[in-house]
Amino acid sequence: MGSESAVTAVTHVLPYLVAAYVFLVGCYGLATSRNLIHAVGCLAVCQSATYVLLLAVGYRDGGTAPVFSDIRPGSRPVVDPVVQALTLTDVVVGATVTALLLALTVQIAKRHGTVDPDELRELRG
Amino acid sequence: MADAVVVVALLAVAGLATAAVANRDPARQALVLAVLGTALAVLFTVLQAPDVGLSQLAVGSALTPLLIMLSVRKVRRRSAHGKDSKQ
Amino acid sequence: MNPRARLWLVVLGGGGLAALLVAACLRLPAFGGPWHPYGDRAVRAALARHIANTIASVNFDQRAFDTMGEMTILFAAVLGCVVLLRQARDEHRDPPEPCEVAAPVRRYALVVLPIALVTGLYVIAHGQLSPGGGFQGGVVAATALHLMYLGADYAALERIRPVEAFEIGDALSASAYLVLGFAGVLAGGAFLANTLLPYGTFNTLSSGGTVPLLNAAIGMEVASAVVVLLARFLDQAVEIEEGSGS
Amino acid sequence: MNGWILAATVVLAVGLGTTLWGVATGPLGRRVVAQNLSTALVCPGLLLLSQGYDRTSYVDLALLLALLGPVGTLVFARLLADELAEEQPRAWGLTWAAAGLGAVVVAVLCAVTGPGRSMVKLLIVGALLVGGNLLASRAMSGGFPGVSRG
Amino acid sequence: MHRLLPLLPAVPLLGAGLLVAGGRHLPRPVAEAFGCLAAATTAALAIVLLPHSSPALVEWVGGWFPKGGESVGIVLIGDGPSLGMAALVSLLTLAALAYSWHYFDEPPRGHAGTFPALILLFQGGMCGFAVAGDLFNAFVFFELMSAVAYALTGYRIDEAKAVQGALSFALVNSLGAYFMLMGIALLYARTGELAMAKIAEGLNAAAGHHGPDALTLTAFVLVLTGLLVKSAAVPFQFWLPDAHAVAPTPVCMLLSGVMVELGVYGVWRVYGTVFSGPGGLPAADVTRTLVVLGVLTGAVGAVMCWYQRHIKRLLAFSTIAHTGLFLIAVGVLKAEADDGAALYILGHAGVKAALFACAGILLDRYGTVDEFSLHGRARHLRGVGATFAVAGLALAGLPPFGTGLGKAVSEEAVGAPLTVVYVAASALTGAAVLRVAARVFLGFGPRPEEREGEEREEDKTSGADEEPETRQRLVRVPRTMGTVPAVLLAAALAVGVVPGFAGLVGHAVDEAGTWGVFSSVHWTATGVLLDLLSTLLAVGLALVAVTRPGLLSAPEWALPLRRLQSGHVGDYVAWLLVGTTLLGALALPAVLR
Repeated sequence: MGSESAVTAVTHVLPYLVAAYVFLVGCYGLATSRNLIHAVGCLAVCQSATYVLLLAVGYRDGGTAPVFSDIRPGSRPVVDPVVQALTLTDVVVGATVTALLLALTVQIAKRHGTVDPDELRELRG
Repeated sequence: MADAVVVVALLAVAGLATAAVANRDPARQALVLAVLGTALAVLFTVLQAPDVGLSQLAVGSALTPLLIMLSVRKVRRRSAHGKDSKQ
Repeated sequence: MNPRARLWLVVLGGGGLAALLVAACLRLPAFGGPWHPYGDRAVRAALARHIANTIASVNFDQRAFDTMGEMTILFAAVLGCVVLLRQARDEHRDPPEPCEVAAPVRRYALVVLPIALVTGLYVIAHGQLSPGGGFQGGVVAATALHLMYLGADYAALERIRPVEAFEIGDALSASAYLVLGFAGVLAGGAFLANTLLPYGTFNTLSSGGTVPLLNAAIGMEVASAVVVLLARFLDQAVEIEEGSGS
Repeated sequence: MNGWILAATVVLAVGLGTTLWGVATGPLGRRVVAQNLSTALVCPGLLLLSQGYDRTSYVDLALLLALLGPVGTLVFARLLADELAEEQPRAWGLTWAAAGLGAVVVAVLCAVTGPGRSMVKLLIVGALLVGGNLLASRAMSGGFPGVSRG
Repeated sequence: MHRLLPLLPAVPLLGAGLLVAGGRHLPRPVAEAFGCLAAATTAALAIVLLPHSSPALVEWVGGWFPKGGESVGIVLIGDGPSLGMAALVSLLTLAALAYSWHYFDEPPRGHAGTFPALILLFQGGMCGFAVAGDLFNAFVFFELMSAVAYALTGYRIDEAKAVQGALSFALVNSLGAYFMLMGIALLYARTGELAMAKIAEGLNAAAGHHGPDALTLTAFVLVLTGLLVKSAAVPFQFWLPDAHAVAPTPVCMLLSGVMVELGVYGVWRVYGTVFSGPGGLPAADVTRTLVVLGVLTGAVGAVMCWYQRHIKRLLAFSTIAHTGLFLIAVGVLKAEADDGAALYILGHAGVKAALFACAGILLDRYGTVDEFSLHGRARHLRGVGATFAVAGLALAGLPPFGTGLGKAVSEEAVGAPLTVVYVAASALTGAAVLRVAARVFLGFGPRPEEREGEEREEDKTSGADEEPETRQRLVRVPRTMGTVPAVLLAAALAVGVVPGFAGLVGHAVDEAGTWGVFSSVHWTATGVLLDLLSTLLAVGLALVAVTRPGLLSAPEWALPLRRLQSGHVGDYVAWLLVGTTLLGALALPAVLR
């Protein structure tokens, strides 16, 4: 196996591995966070992993966007439009959920006087 | 070799994601998240998804940082307010 | 649980998850592969309906039902934020002091505001032709209004932004999307069927049947929703104070 | 692979690399500068990519970034005004270098595309990018003097 | 008729949109009546469609009917279970709206339509999830119902516990949803399709003779994680008591009554449609995974339920215990067990919603839901007390309630060893409710004493100082609030007694299932005896607990279990990761063969 095929093998899975890594990093940050706003940010990181995975799945070598305002249909190979639509949905969902979570965090800061999950001493048992 | 730019964008996203998790102060994290949004937009462009790139730019570079920074400001102002009243 | 125990759990659980994900990644089709059956069908379907931007066709025609759900999530989240960030019983409003802004920043904001607004509308209008659409353009247009806050102060922003009107606009445009869906059923076809209007000429603003209408409804919905969302957060960050007054 | 994409790769690698390093470490002021630079460096990269892929419609991305990037920086400058007032972050050398890069890229692309609608769009992007970038730097180093609350 | 399927989510969503647009200028009764109307229309629609669901209604939204077997659109499935779930959701929504009629304090002022609009959005999300036949579309509606549920849970922003519970709920469930989305992306990469039936075909084609591989396993685990987080299976369950104990009562009725069960329904639907073929997961491995989790869930839920004194929290844990029982029934992959689970879910929804409604009345009348401090205080609320006690008996499985029938049918299907779990979990949760009824409404037994010595962390969730949800404390119970639980209980009874109903449900579930078997569903002597056994056990336990409190107080070994419920969102996320790993480990033999 030459070094060139090793490189190809890496580029064949690298995007997926990056998505997996970003997802895991986000989960780690969420579990160990000491600040709820930071935790919400980590959740956003987790979500960006889903964007990367979806778009990586839909990519086609040498393809271009399936948008035919400036190219003739059929003149070039195109990538998968469906994953792009899914990701678009996902981006909007992510932004709105982030807003909701931040709204709850603001209220927690008001009612508990802290946003450190270690100091939230209710709801035990 | 055409993949070089994809690899660059992927590594940038991975690095920025790590930085976003590692920076525990929310204001600093918001800065990293803003740059992460830009890097994701680049990645989406090189993956030939300009539509997604546009929405990521719109959401990631101004909206999300603004929301986070407003929350940070509210939370900080609260704690500052609390300290004042204790004194 | 103490942080140490939690870290062990994270290592255990994360390790397992990492193993699963890596094993799955190695079995995925190679990155950049040529096999995208659904994608190829979607491109053909978009061209058949004279829509230049396939993503817009998937979003507003082929999978318009997903977009309906997504739009409703945005609508629900805004309604949720209105509820969650309302003025609590023990709070009062305290109008913020005017703020000084350096002259160049003020000029920049005032110049860029109209440009950003026009760009937002342009991105919405060209949704079914070039990259962009209701979501992207709506966010840009809404963000543009908030240049008023950056270039002047909160009072200036409040003058150009009647939140109530935007709340109603948000609800009305969300309803408009749904009504367009119902129109398909009333016309004897399927829900959200794109068969009511002619498909027009390829690569023009009026092409694609109901796609431009749904796109416009989404654009208005997103713009209003983002304005209301930011208004609630700005209220909290700038205006609403705790205690019964100081 | 063509020269444009190669150039974009280099610009993006350098740009994202330096901003990653800048935004993740050091004092707050430096991080805001890095965030501002990310716009200034990535935007030319996007323009080059659009040329490299031979897709004029991709220019919209650069337009949006040139428009919203500085707005994002202004948000940080406004809401972190108290912290930044102590640091007065300045990096005029870097800022001008980035602005110069943007100007050069826009000029080269204009020369390649020739007169027409695309050229107007490119010029708008260039103006927004350079103007926004310089202005945002100005705002960071004291554009919001009297922000206590509001 | 299939044309009407998309209206199930669309009608309530449009109702919500119009309510928000016009609600500002409407007086409250009009806004509430409009909300009820929209919910009732949807319910009527679902009920009208139900008789036509054999064979299943199939609708391609936007008229994208498949050409040559392939389509670019979204498919909706209207079979018995999906329409039944939609009908259940809609009827319970109607009950929740009726319960909150006029008395429920609904800020913000001047926005009369806000609360009914949120409830309608919740209904729309759940109906959409029920009829989804496309995996990504299911995810979208899953997110919709989650997002609305977060906002509704944190509705009372003046309460510290409410906002904290809502945030734990939101963070854990959002993360769960992203797990599901990762799984969907993997499935799309493998099969290039999103419709569930097409994904199954793709998996079968890809697997050939080799059976599932690591990718199928991971996708299965990830999708299942998202659904199990929603259905609060151990170890994903921590968010549920935190959220259900603090949410407004009408919302609790919906959360416990249907939302959690929709998670189980999702597991049934996704396994049955996507992973049950030769390219999916072998039955033995799925059974192992789901039954182990189900048994754990039932045990943990029942034990934790017994040791609560916060009444709403107690009910929340009993929901966890019953979800465990549903999971076991779904997990054994038998037609008869599916029928049992369906009946059990129907009966449980009525009973649990009635119990929450009664707890809400206590809260609004006395400003507390603490079993200890309420001791004997609610003697004169005879109607509410009777409803609460009967609902407790029904929860334990008293024949002829629908819960009893569902339990009996499930027990018969799952076999002897697992029957023990059913009897124990239903007896223990029923006993906890009966104990509360005896103490609060009858004043039986000695007044429970606060624990001596140092105050434990666990005592902070006593429920002693909660804000009533009405504008002022109720002096007498309004007719709407009193009637709703009684009607719900009657509905749960009807599930068990109306002749032929159980058979209809069973037939519809079997037809939609993948087993190709039709079983007959009816009361059997063994089933009735087992039901009576668990009811008697429940009554006995409750009596002992009330008269001799020392005998059954929390032993030391139960404390660590209670400590795990730490209220710390980081812990919950860590458990989520462990749970995913556990799922992977339990299903691993599928790929080793």
